[in-house]
This record gives sequence, C-alpha cells and structure tokens, in this order.
Amino acid sequence: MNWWETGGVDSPVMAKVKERFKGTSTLIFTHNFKGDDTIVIQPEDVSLVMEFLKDDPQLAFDILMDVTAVDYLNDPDIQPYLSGLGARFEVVYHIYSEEKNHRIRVKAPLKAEEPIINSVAFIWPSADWFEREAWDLYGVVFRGHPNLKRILLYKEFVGHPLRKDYPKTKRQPLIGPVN
Amino acid sequence: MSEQPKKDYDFHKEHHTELLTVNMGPSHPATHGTVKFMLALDGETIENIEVDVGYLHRGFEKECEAQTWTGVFPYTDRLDYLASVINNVGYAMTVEKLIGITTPERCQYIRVITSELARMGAHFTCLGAGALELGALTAFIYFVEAREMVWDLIESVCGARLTHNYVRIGGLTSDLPDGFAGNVKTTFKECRRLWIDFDKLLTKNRIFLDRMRDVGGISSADAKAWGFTGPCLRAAGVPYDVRRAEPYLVYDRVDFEIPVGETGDNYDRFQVRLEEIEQSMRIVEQCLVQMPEGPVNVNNPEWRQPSKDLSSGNIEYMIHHFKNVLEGIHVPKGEAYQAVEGANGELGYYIVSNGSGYPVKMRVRPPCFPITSALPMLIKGRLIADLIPTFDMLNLIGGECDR
Amino acid sequence: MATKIKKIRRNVTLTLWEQSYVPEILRGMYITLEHFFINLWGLILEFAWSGREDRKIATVYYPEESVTPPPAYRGRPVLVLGADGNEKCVACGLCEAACPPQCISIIGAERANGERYPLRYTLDGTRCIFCGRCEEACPKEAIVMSDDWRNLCEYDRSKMIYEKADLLVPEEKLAGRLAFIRDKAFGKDRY
Amino acid sequence: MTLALVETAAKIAFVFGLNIGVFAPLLGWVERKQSAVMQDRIGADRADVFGFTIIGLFHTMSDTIKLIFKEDFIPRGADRIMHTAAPALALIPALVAFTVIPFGGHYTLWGHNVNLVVADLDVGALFVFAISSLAAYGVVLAGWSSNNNWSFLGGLRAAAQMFSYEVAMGLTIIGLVMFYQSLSLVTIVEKQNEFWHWGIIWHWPAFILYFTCAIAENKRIPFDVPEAESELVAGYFTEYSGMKFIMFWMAEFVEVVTISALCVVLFFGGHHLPFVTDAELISGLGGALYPNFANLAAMGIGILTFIVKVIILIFIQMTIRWTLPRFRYDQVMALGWKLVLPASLIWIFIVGVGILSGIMPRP
Repeated sequence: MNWWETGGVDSPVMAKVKERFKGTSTLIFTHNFKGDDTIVIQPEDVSLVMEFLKDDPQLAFDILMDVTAVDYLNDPDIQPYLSGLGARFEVVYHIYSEEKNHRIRVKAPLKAEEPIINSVAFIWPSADWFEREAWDLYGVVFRGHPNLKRILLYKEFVGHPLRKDYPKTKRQPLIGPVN
Repeated sequence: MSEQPKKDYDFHKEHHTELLTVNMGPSHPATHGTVKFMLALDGETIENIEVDVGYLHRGFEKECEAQTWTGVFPYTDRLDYLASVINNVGYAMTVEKLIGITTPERCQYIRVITSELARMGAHFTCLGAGALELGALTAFIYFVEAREMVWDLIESVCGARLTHNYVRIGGLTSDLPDGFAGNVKTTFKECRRLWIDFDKLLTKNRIFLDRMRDVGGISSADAKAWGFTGPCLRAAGVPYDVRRAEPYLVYDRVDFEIPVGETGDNYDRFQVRLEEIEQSMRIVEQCLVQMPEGPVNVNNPEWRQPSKDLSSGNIEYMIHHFKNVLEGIHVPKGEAYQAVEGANGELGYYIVSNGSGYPVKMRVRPPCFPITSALPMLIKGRLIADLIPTFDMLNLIGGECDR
Repeated sequence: MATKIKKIRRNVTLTLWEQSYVPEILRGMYITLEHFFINLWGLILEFAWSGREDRKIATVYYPEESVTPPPAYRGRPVLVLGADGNEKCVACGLCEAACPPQCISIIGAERANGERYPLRYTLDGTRCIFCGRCEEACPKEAIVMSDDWRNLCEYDRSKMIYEKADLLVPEEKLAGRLAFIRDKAFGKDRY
Repeated sequence: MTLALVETAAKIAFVFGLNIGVFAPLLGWVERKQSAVMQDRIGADRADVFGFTIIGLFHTMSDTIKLIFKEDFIPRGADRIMHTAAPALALIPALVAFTVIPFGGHYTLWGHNVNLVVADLDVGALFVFAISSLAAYGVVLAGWSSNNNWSFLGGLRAAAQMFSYEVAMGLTIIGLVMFYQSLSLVTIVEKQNEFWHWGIIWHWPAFILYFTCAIAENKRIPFDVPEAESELVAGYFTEYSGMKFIMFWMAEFVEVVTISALCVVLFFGGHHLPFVTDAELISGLGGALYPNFANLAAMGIGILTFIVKVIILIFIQMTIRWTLPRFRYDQVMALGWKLVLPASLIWIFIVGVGILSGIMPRP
C-alpha cells in the first residue's frame, strides 16, 4: 500500500479546491498524508491557483510560509506522478491561513531541462527571498521575479549546490580581491 | 517631537546633493556580524538600502543529506543557536510525525520545559542586545546575568549551554537531573527580580520610548503578506502563535497568554518579547507540577537506541544498535511538514524520505528570513539611527537565516 | 483552552511630569544605585571576613575559584581505562561512524587471547564539537564525555590531535559520568 | 615678586596635578569599577604589582603604558597634520577651563594674602564658555581628517550638537549672574558663604538645565550620539589608536571633572561648608591665637570640601552614564533647541521678576 493512499474523507479545503478545478487539467494529484493537505498542479497554472487560494473567502490563505524546491534525480519513485511527467524538480509551497487556521501544500513538478515557473512574489511579497534562495541553491528560474539574484551564495559561485548531481566535495574556482 | 520630516519635494533635484554610499557590515557592531547593509545616505536619511545575507551559510541541507536521520541533531543545534532545543524538538517531531510514533508523557513535558527555557534565553539575548545597541549597557548586563542563570539550568539538563543536542527521535538523551525543580524556583525568583529592574529601567523611559515607538512599524495585513510570524507578527496585532493555533506536545494543557501589540512598531515587538518571558516562566512552573513520572524514550529499538545494559548483553538488540548507528533508522517513504513555535516565529521542517537511512530533502523554514526581507520596506526614508533598533527587534539570527 | 490574548502596555499617554526626562532618570538611577550599594555592601562583607556566600555579584574570580560543571556536562571525550590496565574499547568503529565531523579514526588489532583492542585511536581535538554521539553509540561504555574543559586549547593544532595515550583516563575518575549514563541517560526505567 | 611667582606655580601644579595626575586616570578606574559593581560584575582587578591588586587601581597604569606602546596608525588618505592635531585641540580647552575655577577662598598666611584660584578673572564664567567652545574644532577635525565615512558622520554630528548646547549652556548661567551680580567665579563663590545663598537653593531648574547641557557638551550618554558605537562604529575617533586615542578619552574625563567643578562653584557653594561661614571656621580653629595655623587648616578644609563635592557630582555623572539609553541624533537637536533653550530663557525672565519683586533676596 503506497504511502500516499491514506484514504479518508477530503477536508473542506481539499473539497473546495477539487471542486474549483474539477474540469481543468490543473490538478495532477492530491493526497493528505499525515493530515497535510497536498495538491500537485501544472507549473503553468501556478499564478491562477495561488490567486484563487489567496482571494477565496473560505480559504483565505494569507501567509505564504515557505517556498522550496526538491530534486528527485536519484529516486523519482517517491512521488507517483514524477516519472509519468518526466519531471525531476518539484517546487513546494507551504501556505497557511491565519483566520481559518488551516494549511495547504502546493507542489509543481518541473522538467530537468527547463526548470522555469511563474513567480508568486506579486501575490505574497514574502516569496521574494524564498524564490531567490530556490534559484540560488536549485537553479529553478522564477519568471517575473523582481530581482532574481543569488542570496545565500557569493556572486561568483558556479553551479547550484543542492542539486543531487552536485558532489558534496566539489571545489569552487578561487576568486581574488576584486579591486 | 519624534515625527519624521515629511518630504514633499524632490530633495536631490533642488539641492543636487550626492548620496553617500556606505557599507554597514558584515562586521559592524550593530549587525552582530552576519549581514551587510548597502546604504545610500542623504545626510543621515537612508535613501536606499539593500540587505545582503548569506555570510553564515554553511550548507545545512547539503550536510544533512549526507548524515543519517539521527546524526542530523548536532546540525539543528546550529540553526537558531540561541534556542537550540527548539530546533531539536521541531526536527524530532517532524520525523516522529513521518514515522507515526508518539513519545511518552514525561518526554513531552520535558520537551516543553526545555523549549520554554531556551525561548527565555533567546528573548533575554534579543532584548538585552536591543537595549545595548541604544546605549543602555546596564540593562543589557542585567539580562545577560538572567540569561546566564537560565543557561546554567539548561546545562544541568542538556549538558551544554549553547549547542544542547538534547532531543532524539522518539525521546531524549537523558532525564531531568535531581533537584531540578528547586533550582528552577530559585532561578526564576532571580530572573523575575532582574526582569522587573530591566522593565523599570526602560519601559517608561522617555528616551527609550522616543527611540523605539513609531519606528519600523508595519500593519497586520503587510505583516502577513511579508511572511511575518512570531513576536513580530503578534506585535502587529495578529494573535498567531503555533503553540495556540496548532497545539503540539502538551501546550494545550498549560495555561498561558499570548501578548499582542497594536501598531507593530519596535516598541510593540520589545513589549511582546518582554511579556513572553513571563509567560514562558509560567509554562515551565505549570509543567513541573503536572509532569508525571515514567519513561522518557519510546521503548522500540527500531527507532530509539535501546537502554545500555540491555543491548550490551542481548545480541538481538546489538544488531539493531549497529544497524541504526551505521545505516541510520529507516524512516518510511513519504514527506511531512511540522511547524513549531521558535523564538523568532514559526520554525517549520519539511522532510522527504525514500525509506533509506539518509534524508532526501531536509528543508528548514527559517522564521527570521522573510522578516529580514521586509527590512528595506520598514526603514527606507528614515534615519540611520532608526535602522539599529529596527534590525535588533526583527532579531535576525545568522545561523537560522543563512542555514 | 481558549486563546487568551493579553494587550501589551503601550505607555502612549505620559503625564506632563513624565514628559520631562527627570523622573525617568531618577527612577533609573535609583535602580542602578540600589544594585551598586547592595553589591558594595556584599563586597565589603566578603572582603572583611565572611567569604563567597555574602557576595551578591554573579561573576566568579575565575582562576582562583572555578565553576564545577553538573553531571550532565559534556566535556572532552576520553577513553575509559579498565581496572585491569587495558582499555575497555574493542575497536568496533561505531563511534567512528557516529561522529558527525568524523574526527575519530581507529586501527583495531587482536591480543593474544583473541580480545580486540584499538592498536591506534586518534581523536582530532580541533574537529570535535563535544556533541556526545560517540558516547551514545559506544556499546561498551568505552568512550565517555569527561567534564574536563580547562586548558584544552593549544598554540599548535598538531598538539590537539589526541592519541590513545592522552585519551586514557582511569575508570574511578569517570565514576560520576558513568553513573549518569547508567542511570539518567540509558537507565532501564527511562524506556 | 618671586613669592607671587612661587604661589602661582604651586597653584598651577596643584590644579593640573590634581586634575591630570589624579582625577583623569582615577576616572578611568572609576568608570570601570563603578559600572561593574552597578551591573553585578567584579570589574577589572587583574593588573598586579608584586601580587598587590588594590581592587584594580593598577589597571589605569597598565592601560596607559599599553596605549603608549600601541602603533600610532594614520589611515591611508587621511590628512596627516589635522589627524595628529585634532586630539590636542580636543584636550587643551578642557584643561584650560580649570584655571578660572576657585578651589578655595581668601586666606592670609604669614601676612601674605593667598587667593586659591589660578587666574582670578573678572569674566570667569564667560572665559570658561569661550574656551569650551574651542573643543568642537578638535572633534570636527578628527571626524573630517580620518578619511572614513563613519567618522565623517560622527564629526558632523559632534559639531552640530556642541554648538547648539553651548548656546543653551550660556543662557542657563545668566540667571545666576543676575542673582550674584558678577561674572567672576571668585565673587560668586564668596557670595555663597551661607547655605541659603547657595545657587542650588533658588536656581535648581537652572542647575538641571545646566547639567543637561554640560553632559551634552561633553558627549556622554545619553548624548553620546557622535560616538554612538552601534551606529557609527566609534564616531569621530574610529581611526585613532595609541596615544591619540587616549587623549580623546583624557579630554572626556577632564571635561567630566571640569563640569563637576563648575557646578560645585556655581550651585553648591564652592569650598564653603554647608552651615559654617569662612569667618566662623577660622575663628573656630583658634584664629585669634594662631592665625597662620587656623588659616592653613581652613584652607585645607576648604580644598577638601571642594574635592568631596566634585567627587559626588562625578559619581552622579557616572551613574547617569550607566543608566540611560542614547538619544537619536535629531532628538538631541530638538531637545537642545526646542526644550532647553526656551526653558532657560523663561528661567531668566522668572529670575528677573523674582529679583525685582524682592522674592529672591540677593546676597
């Protein structure tokens, strides 16, 4: 029995989201393993879904807690839909609604050769730095981001260290004093 | 008298003054060493500010992916190094959520006690440093003295003052020392005396009020949009505390209040943290009373290392012990996110496991990371002297923000 | 438990008298002077005849007086020297695997009577972070965190690479720590 | 003639010996020890000579020796001459201001009239304010010549603060001058021989204002905005090390002593004992039988009470230093121009009305 087949009834949040996107192909997969409502969406519709989650009165997701990326290069079989889409990366958003006190995890699988997705910085300003960190460490490009530069690493760093194909013991080229 | 001069015409066009660009940090007295502000100053007013973090980036995630699930604990100590136990508790609870085990009663109580002691230590440091940056050296030393006593308490429990490394998946490394309740009582009496002195020194002090009030304020809607959590969000008037919103461990059995501010400026953040120290003391006292006797570890050798005198004799336990140390415990496949109320806000762990002994993804949601991203919005157009208290009250912790 | 919210004091309205800085300065000076004279009286008493307990000051005269660490304290990891003169370590390498910064390296060998013992046991003092995972992993209670924290620093890094000779400490000295491990940390009733 | 020369030399030696030799280094120790005991700490007590550490007193000596041998660093691109001259310009005014301060009264020793003040100027008070305004040059030059953004900002702040508080300081004294009808500090002290004629009795608001301005002039907390460590690294003396750094500190400590001495002279009755006038003191000590001995004893007691009063005021300044947080720069300016200056003007008006209507009996 796979880990994501938890059965059980959908929470009101999940029901509302499923009902909203019933006809479209946006929702690839949903589960609520360990009680965390999770939906997996097409990367193209990320702005659409996020605006709906934020503006809908019943959902009212007003705090974007976390944006991060995950690299499933070595074990794509963890998530059921990854091998089907030929996806390697996955951008994960954790959003929380302060009024309704419920959470949701939105995931968007990305292909290895073009890890590009729309930025949600215009919906929640807190995404600004999170997306810069995802770009810095994973190389995921966020289209429409105000200033997508490295945040944790120095400018001259070559490569994206948290990718699975980046060896832990790799050395970086030495950079001398600039002036 | 502390109102900012409103600029209604473009100062530069009129006076062609050149902006003085200054680098404040990364090793500047006010930046505690790990952040650089690139300031464009027009006289004393900050025209443009760019915050540059990442000076304490040690590759936490990459390091954890090469460690077993149990070997990650010393690394979680070094995230918010002022309150290490809270990081440990957060990580341990996330993994326990993924595995599906719950720890015994006494262990949950001890986790709450040590977390609250660590939170007190973190708030003492933050408030003390805030007062120090404004020149009130004596107030800083009073809170450092209080912090020393709390750290001595934690040292008698965990074994170290700063990097506690106390919690394990499915339990704790050791039980509370004997006579701990007595020590707590005397320490808290001293802490309350110093707390009152600090409060009297600063809270109604006009100089302090003028420096802190109406500086770096943020509305509750903006606070939520910018991802504020913890004392900074509560100061903005939003009563969101993970210990109340999603009670974990035994927080639903203890009675404590959440301090909430109004305008979200520095003075509110200062007051919210000051009040939270008092609440933490109440929580610890109630926990010490309600705490039952009994085991502190899950009696299941697959997850938690068995007791020593059993394993050294019994070969079956020995096999489990060797496998767990060498390969790490085999956490079942899946992903989980668990949020804990850290000293600066919601400290979330998102882990993905592929069933082996090594994590695939070990993400820490740093509470002070989005808060610092809002600093330019809070401080643009204000004086350089306002940047210091605002930065202190946002309480950026290098280890947690840069990971 | 209903979420009880506590409004914090904003001190928005200061009376005119408080608008001027004088009462605040006097209140502040009262507190600092109160501390000053209590401590001064404590110092005079201590200087006169009574000694430490009269002193109200929190700090300790370090080299002369020192702070005794609690039993749970994790100091320098040391090897336990058994009563029979041999170390208890059987060179199983578990501590080597458990150590996060990988600062332990062991070369095992066998004695005449078939007992394993570490031919060479080096612990890199410059890398060690005193986390205590080696002590947990060791099935034989052979490596233990002593409460030794004084003069661990050297001027030369190579001196901080501890060989077996500087690591061995007789069992009696570590009785406190061993009792702590057997009772508080891994005792039977903790599980 | 030579006797007068000897007398003046003795007085100069006493004043500057006391000021530089005793008070300035002592204040270095007082600041550490008092702040330590106030903050539940022990404070410096390690420097020992043959095992004797008289509660840390040798620390000042060890500091001075250390700083003498420290490298005297002038940053690249700094203006060498100005950079070297600035500390002297900051220190000298603080010292010179002590010359007009009377630390004792008139005594006749062996037929010779001795007046315990180095320079008995008729414009004593004016001279002090004129000289102390020169100190601003030293600080501004230090800030500007260090070729460092932080010290540049510190120097500007120091200049603005010192000018605005000099104006206020001058005005706070005019009430006293009207009350004692003289600018000369010596006559002011003479008129305060009875306790009820002391300046503090009638002019305590002027004392509060004067004390605030004096602390601001000396750039100590809560007005140490020019050297605010947290904002401007170390303000105008960021680029100073070695002996030049010590001169800035010396200037600050000597200024503390000068301020205390001035307050004692203007408000607390100089060398007078509270309820004992000079004449009674001399007669009490057997003036009729041994006039020289009595005068000598009275002189000793006078100097002693003066020093005790100065020490009390230094203690108060030190406590303020370690209690209050720091102002923001624009608040310092606002306080100076909008609160202290108008308050001192109003006070002058009140004193004028008081004197004309006879409520304030002039001595």
